[in-house]
Amino acid sequence: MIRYAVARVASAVLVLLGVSAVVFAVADATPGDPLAGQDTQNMTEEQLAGLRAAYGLDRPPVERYLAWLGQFAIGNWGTSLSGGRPVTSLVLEPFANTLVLTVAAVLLCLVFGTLIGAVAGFRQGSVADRISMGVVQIGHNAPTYWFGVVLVGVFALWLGWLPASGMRDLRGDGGVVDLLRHLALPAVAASFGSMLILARLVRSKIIDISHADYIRLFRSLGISPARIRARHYGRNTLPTVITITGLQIGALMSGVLFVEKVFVWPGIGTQLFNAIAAKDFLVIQAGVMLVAVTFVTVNLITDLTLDALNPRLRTPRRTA
Amino acid sequence: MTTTLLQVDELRIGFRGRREVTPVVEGISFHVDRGEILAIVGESGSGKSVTASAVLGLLPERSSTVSGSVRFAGRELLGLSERSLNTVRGSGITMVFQNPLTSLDPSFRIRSQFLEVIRSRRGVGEEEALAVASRWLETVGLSDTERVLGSFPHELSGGMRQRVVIAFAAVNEPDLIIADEPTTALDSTVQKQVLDLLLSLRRDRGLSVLLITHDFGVVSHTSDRVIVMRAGRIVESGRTADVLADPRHDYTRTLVGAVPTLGSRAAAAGAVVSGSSAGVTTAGVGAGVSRPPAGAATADGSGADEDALRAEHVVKSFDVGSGRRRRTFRAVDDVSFSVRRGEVLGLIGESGSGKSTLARIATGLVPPSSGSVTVFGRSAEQLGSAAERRRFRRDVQLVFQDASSALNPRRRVVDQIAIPALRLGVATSRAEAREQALSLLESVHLPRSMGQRYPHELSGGQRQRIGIARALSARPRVLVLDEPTSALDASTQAQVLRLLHELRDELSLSYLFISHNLSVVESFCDRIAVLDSGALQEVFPAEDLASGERGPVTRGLLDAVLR
Amino acid sequence: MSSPVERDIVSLGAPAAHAGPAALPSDRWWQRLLRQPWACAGVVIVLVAVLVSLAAPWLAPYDPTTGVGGDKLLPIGSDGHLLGTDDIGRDVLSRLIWGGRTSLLVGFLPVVIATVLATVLGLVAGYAPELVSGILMRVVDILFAFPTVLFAIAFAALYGPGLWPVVLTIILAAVPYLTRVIYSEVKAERGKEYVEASRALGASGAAVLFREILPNVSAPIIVYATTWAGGMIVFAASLSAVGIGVQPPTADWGRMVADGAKLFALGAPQLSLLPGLIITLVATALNWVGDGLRDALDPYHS
Amino acid sequence: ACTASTDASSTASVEDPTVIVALPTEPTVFDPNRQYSYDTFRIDRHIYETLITEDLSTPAEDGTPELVPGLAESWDVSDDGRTFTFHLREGVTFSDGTPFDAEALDVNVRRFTDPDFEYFDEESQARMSGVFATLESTEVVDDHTFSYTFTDPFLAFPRYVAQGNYVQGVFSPAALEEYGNDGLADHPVGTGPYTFVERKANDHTTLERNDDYWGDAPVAEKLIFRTITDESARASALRTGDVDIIANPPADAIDELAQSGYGTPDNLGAANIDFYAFNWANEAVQDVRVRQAIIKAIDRQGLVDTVYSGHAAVARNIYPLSNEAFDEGQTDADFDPDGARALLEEAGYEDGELSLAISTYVPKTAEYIQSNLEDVGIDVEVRTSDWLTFSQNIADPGDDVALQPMSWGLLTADWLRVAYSGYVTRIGDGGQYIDAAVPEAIDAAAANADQDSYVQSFQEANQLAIDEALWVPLASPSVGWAYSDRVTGFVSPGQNWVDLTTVGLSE
Ligand SMILES: Nc1ncnc2c1ncn2[C@@H]1O[C@H](COP(=O)(O)OP(=O)(O)OP(=O)(O)O)[C@@H](O)[C@H]1O
Ligand SMILES: Nc1ncnc2c1ncn2[C@@H]1O[C@H](COP(=O)(O)OP(=O)(O)OP(=O)(O)O)[C@@H](O)[C@H]1O
Ligand SMILES: [Mg+2]
Ligand SMILES: [Mg+2]
Repeated sequence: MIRYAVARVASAVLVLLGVSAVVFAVADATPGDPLAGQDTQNMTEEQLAGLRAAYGLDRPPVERYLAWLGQFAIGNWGTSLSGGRPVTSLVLEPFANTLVLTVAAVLLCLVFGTLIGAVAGFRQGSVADRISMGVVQIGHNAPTYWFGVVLVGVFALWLGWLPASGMRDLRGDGGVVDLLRHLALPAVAASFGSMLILARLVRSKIIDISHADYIRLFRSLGISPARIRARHYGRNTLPTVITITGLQIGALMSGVLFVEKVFVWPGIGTQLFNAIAAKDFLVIQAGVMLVAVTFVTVNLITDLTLDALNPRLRTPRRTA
Repeated sequence: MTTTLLQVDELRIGFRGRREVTPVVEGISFHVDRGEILAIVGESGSGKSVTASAVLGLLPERSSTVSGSVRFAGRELLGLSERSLNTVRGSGITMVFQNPLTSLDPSFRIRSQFLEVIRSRRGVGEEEALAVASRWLETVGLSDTERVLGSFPHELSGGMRQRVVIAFAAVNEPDLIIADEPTTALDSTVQKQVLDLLLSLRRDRGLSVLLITHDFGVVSHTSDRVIVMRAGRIVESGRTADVLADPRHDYTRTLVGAVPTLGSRAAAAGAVVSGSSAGVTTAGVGAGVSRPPAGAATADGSGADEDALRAEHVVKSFDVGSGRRRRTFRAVDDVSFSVRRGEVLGLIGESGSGKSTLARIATGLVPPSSGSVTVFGRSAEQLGSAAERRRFRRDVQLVFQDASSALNPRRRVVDQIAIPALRLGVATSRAEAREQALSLLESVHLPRSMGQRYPHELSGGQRQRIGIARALSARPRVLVLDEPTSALDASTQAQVLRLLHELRDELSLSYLFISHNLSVVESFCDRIAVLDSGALQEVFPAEDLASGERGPVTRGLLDAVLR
Repeated sequence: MSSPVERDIVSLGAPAAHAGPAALPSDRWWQRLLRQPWACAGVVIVLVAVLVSLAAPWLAPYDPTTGVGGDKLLPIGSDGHLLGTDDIGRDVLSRLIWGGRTSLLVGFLPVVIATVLATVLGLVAGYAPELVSGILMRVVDILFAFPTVLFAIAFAALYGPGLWPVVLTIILAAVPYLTRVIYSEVKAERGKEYVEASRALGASGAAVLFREILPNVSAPIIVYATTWAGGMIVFAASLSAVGIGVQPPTADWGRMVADGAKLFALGAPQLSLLPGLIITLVATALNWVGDGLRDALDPYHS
Repeated sequence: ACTASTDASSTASVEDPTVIVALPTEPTVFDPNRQYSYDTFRIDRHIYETLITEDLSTPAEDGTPELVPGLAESWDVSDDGRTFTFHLREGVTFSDGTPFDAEALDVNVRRFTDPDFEYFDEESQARMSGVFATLESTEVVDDHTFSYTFTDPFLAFPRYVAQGNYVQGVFSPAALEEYGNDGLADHPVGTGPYTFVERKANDHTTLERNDDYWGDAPVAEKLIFRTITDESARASALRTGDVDIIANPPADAIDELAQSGYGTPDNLGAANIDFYAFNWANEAVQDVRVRQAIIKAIDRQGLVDTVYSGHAAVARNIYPLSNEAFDEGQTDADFDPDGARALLEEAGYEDGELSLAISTYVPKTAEYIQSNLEDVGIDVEVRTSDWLTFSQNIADPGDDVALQPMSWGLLTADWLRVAYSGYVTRIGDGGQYIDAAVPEAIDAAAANADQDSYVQSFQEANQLAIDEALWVPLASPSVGWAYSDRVTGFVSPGQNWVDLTTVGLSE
């Protein structure tokens, strides 16, 4: 187990290298000039060439990549192509903001997705099942952008309970309550996308488990239904919940772009999107690396947890 | 005051098909008095387990229909809500299910499951509960309580799991235990221990037991009354001694007559082997293979190249426990033996002695930690090409002890058998494979219509026979059978054993036959090997089983056999 | 008294006559599917959506792509425009009828392709020796960590904006997710005894994976895939809202919602509500089909 | 709609208010020599000041904003129109305490002109070349006098000085020294009414009142600029009071906002004009008849009513309403589908024979025009992409693309020259397909050193451009604003940015 974990961590580093290379290659392969989007129409070719040289864009891609890698590894993330701000100031804080939103959304998704899935699994076809599933279905299948606009319309504009946008009240001093108020709508909008997946898979798993002999045994021994659910269903659905949650952290991180847009959340999605379109390599690389580190970490934790949870993998497998 | 504890009246159970409800229990009535042990015997598939489940309201709600009346201590149980039933379950009635191997939650260690059971009915602390658990494990003959408690279910042998479940059922001192074949995976010593436990509970606490079993030894040793079921009906009932001594109904007579008895090897074997094979088709199995030279089966001195299966210095160890409690456990310890062509080698030994592990190694499913296994000179570990591998797989087959788990839950019975046959090249077309599969079903005494079912729609004995049919469909040359008839009633068992016998004679098959049932082993096997704590104790001709000069383990097992 | 053998012969016929549900003609999965009302409703809704989309040229009363400036933002129930017109005067009903073509394509096709790919990957990775599965899953991890939008933009840049970049993007986005789900299911399944049994019965690695394990992990695959499909109609719309997907003036449900959202609070909520409801309905119907299929393939479900 | 000013007198005003403004795009960098995008200038014009500035206190209706003294109290233009001498304001210091004088200005200029200068910055040079390409020399005449000399007459220069991009806001030399060329962006120091406090990427920028400001003290204690790219989110933020002022409210929402009491001043005269530029590499549009037919085919009034919901003026030539050279009388062809068809036929295209593509990032307008063009038998494909992808391909969008939407504009008459080089010369080298008289006239106008006929000479050139149908002007949109009824002192001038020093809040 320990050896396996160490090997996994090592391979995670390789994955990150792979990601950075692929990102660089893809970004480089897409046609277009990083400078074209910058109101450079009035410049002459020499002026543009000067600008390009200033950014080091005249060097071959491999060289640029390796140079970047070396610098990145020692913490020097460079200066953005679109205007010369340090990359760190462009990506670190937005990334942290996205993490905040993602964590909030994952928590919501985890709690409600599991609950609703459980209700649907235990009470197949009941009113509670149909209603809760229905709500989640709508939340999931409604376009995020549209859903966001509606949420804002209802809770911010109509009821006036919550702010419509941003991450903090710029007039106040921005305590935790303020953050939570700003988080509420975007987190809900973001979580709906994944909640349905979790709910439906939990439902499916619970139906599977309900056929298991051990459930019948514990019922026959008079263990209370609540306890059987909490313990035996709970423990045996856990791998599913963990797998999906791990996955959805990824999905949420890459999916929040649209949520960030509607709710004006100052996150990495917007930043990345702009950087990608602007071919602002250094920002793309730094942003993607941050996201990738998160993904890889989450996947690693998921895999290790799953293995730890699988009794058959705890001791050497019979089918060694 | 009435002494009737459980009163079942006109119980009817059916399973919903697409259009109609198929009855499987057709109006049975019986009762269990306080402090009484009632045995139900009967044909495999006659509705025993279903009846037991119905009493506690544990049949699948969507697919089954139950009517009639089940009264426990004067209270009607049918139609009760899950919550009300829960007041009866656990403290009033508990149950030991027929299939102990899948009854435990695979995700929790035994300790944790045991504590849950104990503490659900008693407000005791963890410490105390643990003490209770250990005591009960010892009571059911699991002396290495530390290891058992720290194990996950899959780390225990079949018999060990069965005993854990029995301990679960008994620990909270219910009024009635419904025990569905509770000792099928137990060796005779432990079986006796467990049954004596029930008897003593009955004596000391007034426990009642509804005991479903195929084993007439168990019936006569334990029960006060017996009812005999067949095809969803009760065909006979009465005091145990009366029914056994003077069975009235034809079926009961067949059943009693089919019971092999220990020490009468020649007679029993003769009876089985000499029977005509009318009605039993071996077409799906033996077609086109010529008979081996006569006498090869029992000849003792054949050359080594005639060895069908050969194990040399086989060792298998497992890492068990976790953290500081981690240690290595030798489940099989330097075992060497061989099975000659056409020979039946019996393998007996206490529960947990390593028989199933050895069976897996012998069939090449699990590599030994050291040592080697060869089948007709080929080692499972050195199979190069796919063809070679397929050949090996065809040659040696295993009938799994845990018949249920070994069936793919999403595949209909006919395909469980047909697809491997097709894959191994035994059948050439799908239709042919299916036809063979269906006739194999008949060979193991199952109707062809069973082919359309899914595994979970079968009774325990039916599943077991599917496992046998499946292994036979490969037309193996060596067959390892791990408790192949433990869930079969005596007459079905006789049927199956006779089939195996015929196949051996016709095709010169070799068997490694694992069983707890010594009389079956004696009558069916040529030689017997005895395993104890992973090590081979002795190997001797079957005739010598009952003779005086057996080792202590064997003698222990023999002494405990219930007659 | 007769010998046991003779009596056995007698008893042989009996159980066959009794043995419970007799000769049930095996019902097919689709029969089981159609027997469930919700799944049935789902199938019908999806079918209707597909048929209407196919028949759009004959069904739609107007050209979905051209409008008349003067008739813009007509409300529902207007003369000649049953569902009104949009902000540049195009007939909403016609656009809805045509809109399914791209939306359904984008919702189904890439998900189907991704599911097949991911199933193979997940099965192999879940069953293969540690080294192979490690490498496979790390490659999947790389895909994972890659921002979907970057794919989208890259494809759009290489092949021009349109449907295909979106399809490719969705495939690449969906594969790592599905693969991981299947992978972890397979890992949980592979230790079970029936897998061992099938190996004993000579199943090759591929046979074990596809014939034995696959049916037993089909439930999460079906559920996951059908959930994705609905979401993808929406995702594609989001992509086209930033200029990567379907090109205007092509009618597309997702785009209609995105475009209409701006007018949501400004007196024309129907412009986004109608297509939004249709997407939700179709996606939900698909989920019903998914659940139904899951149950139909579940042998325990009668 | 102008409710704010009346309310201001009747309600008590908030002391030292914080005013929050939402802008539609993320500012680039607060480095006056590197920035581009007018949203950036909307913010940092409050930090950095220019030598000359525009009088933004007059509303758009009153026409082109006057040029007024900024950091220079006055300026002279030499008779040959090449040398501009600025008399700098005395007693001004940068917010870091550094005095502002001709030396400081010299550092500013040398940063983007003098390769030998320690802080010479290639990027700045490249960017500033948009205006300063013909700069010949500069001179520190004395402590408070500074002059620029250009190689050619450049009467547009003072107007450029007052405007946003490529023009110097003046930064503190000490800040450049301290933070270096790359650091200036995150540490902007100027002489303006506000000082920089913080900037959070994609979120907001905060400015604080400069208590040592030489001019009138600004009303608001703090200005916060938020980036809200999504237009309906911007409107929602205004409605919920998250922000006080929004730039570019969605056209659809303006009437609604006005009804609910928000200030929604139209400024149709702002510097922007929306038009379609031709891709001259497309064969069809190389024919002037096709270009004219396209202009005739488009119902611009309908477009303004539909797509702009009326919040724009129909544009009939390339000059936006507020441009100093704008003349209502200069119009291109009227809406005339039949005429368009006739022209197409003349050019050899039967109905449906001509097909072309529009590459765009604003699909709605494109869709509208698509249907207009299809009405006269032109088959149109619309290709939408996001802004950045779109802008990457402007110079070479592919030969089948005939039209691309543009949105830009300046208040100086020189805009015609900029537009010509930017949209005719650079996109497919259009000069070869048109009458050489047009570029000649434009060059002549640009070289005109006579103040009095300067504007007129551009108008003449513009007429030639109209005849040649060099572009398809569509609308002079309102680069509008909307603000809550608590906002006081807000004026929307005929320019893309506003002066926020007078803006406050009432209770
Ligand atoms: N879920 C089910 N659906 C349909 N038929 C079923 C189902 N469960 C059991 N049966 C059928 O009901 C009959 C009675 O089954 P039951 O398990 O009670 O048999 P049994 O008497 O316990 O047999 P055995 O001795 O083999 O365990 C069998 O024919 C079996 O095939
Ligand atoms: N995977 C495993 N991990 C740890 N211990 C194991 C494992 N499998 C088997 N054992 C242990 O090995 C011993 C032998 O088990 P095995 O199943 O071979 O017994 P058996 O002789 O078949 O018993 P029974 O008659 O009860 O079926 C048992 O003590 C069991 O706990
Ligand atoms: Mg049974
Ligand atoms: Mg065993």
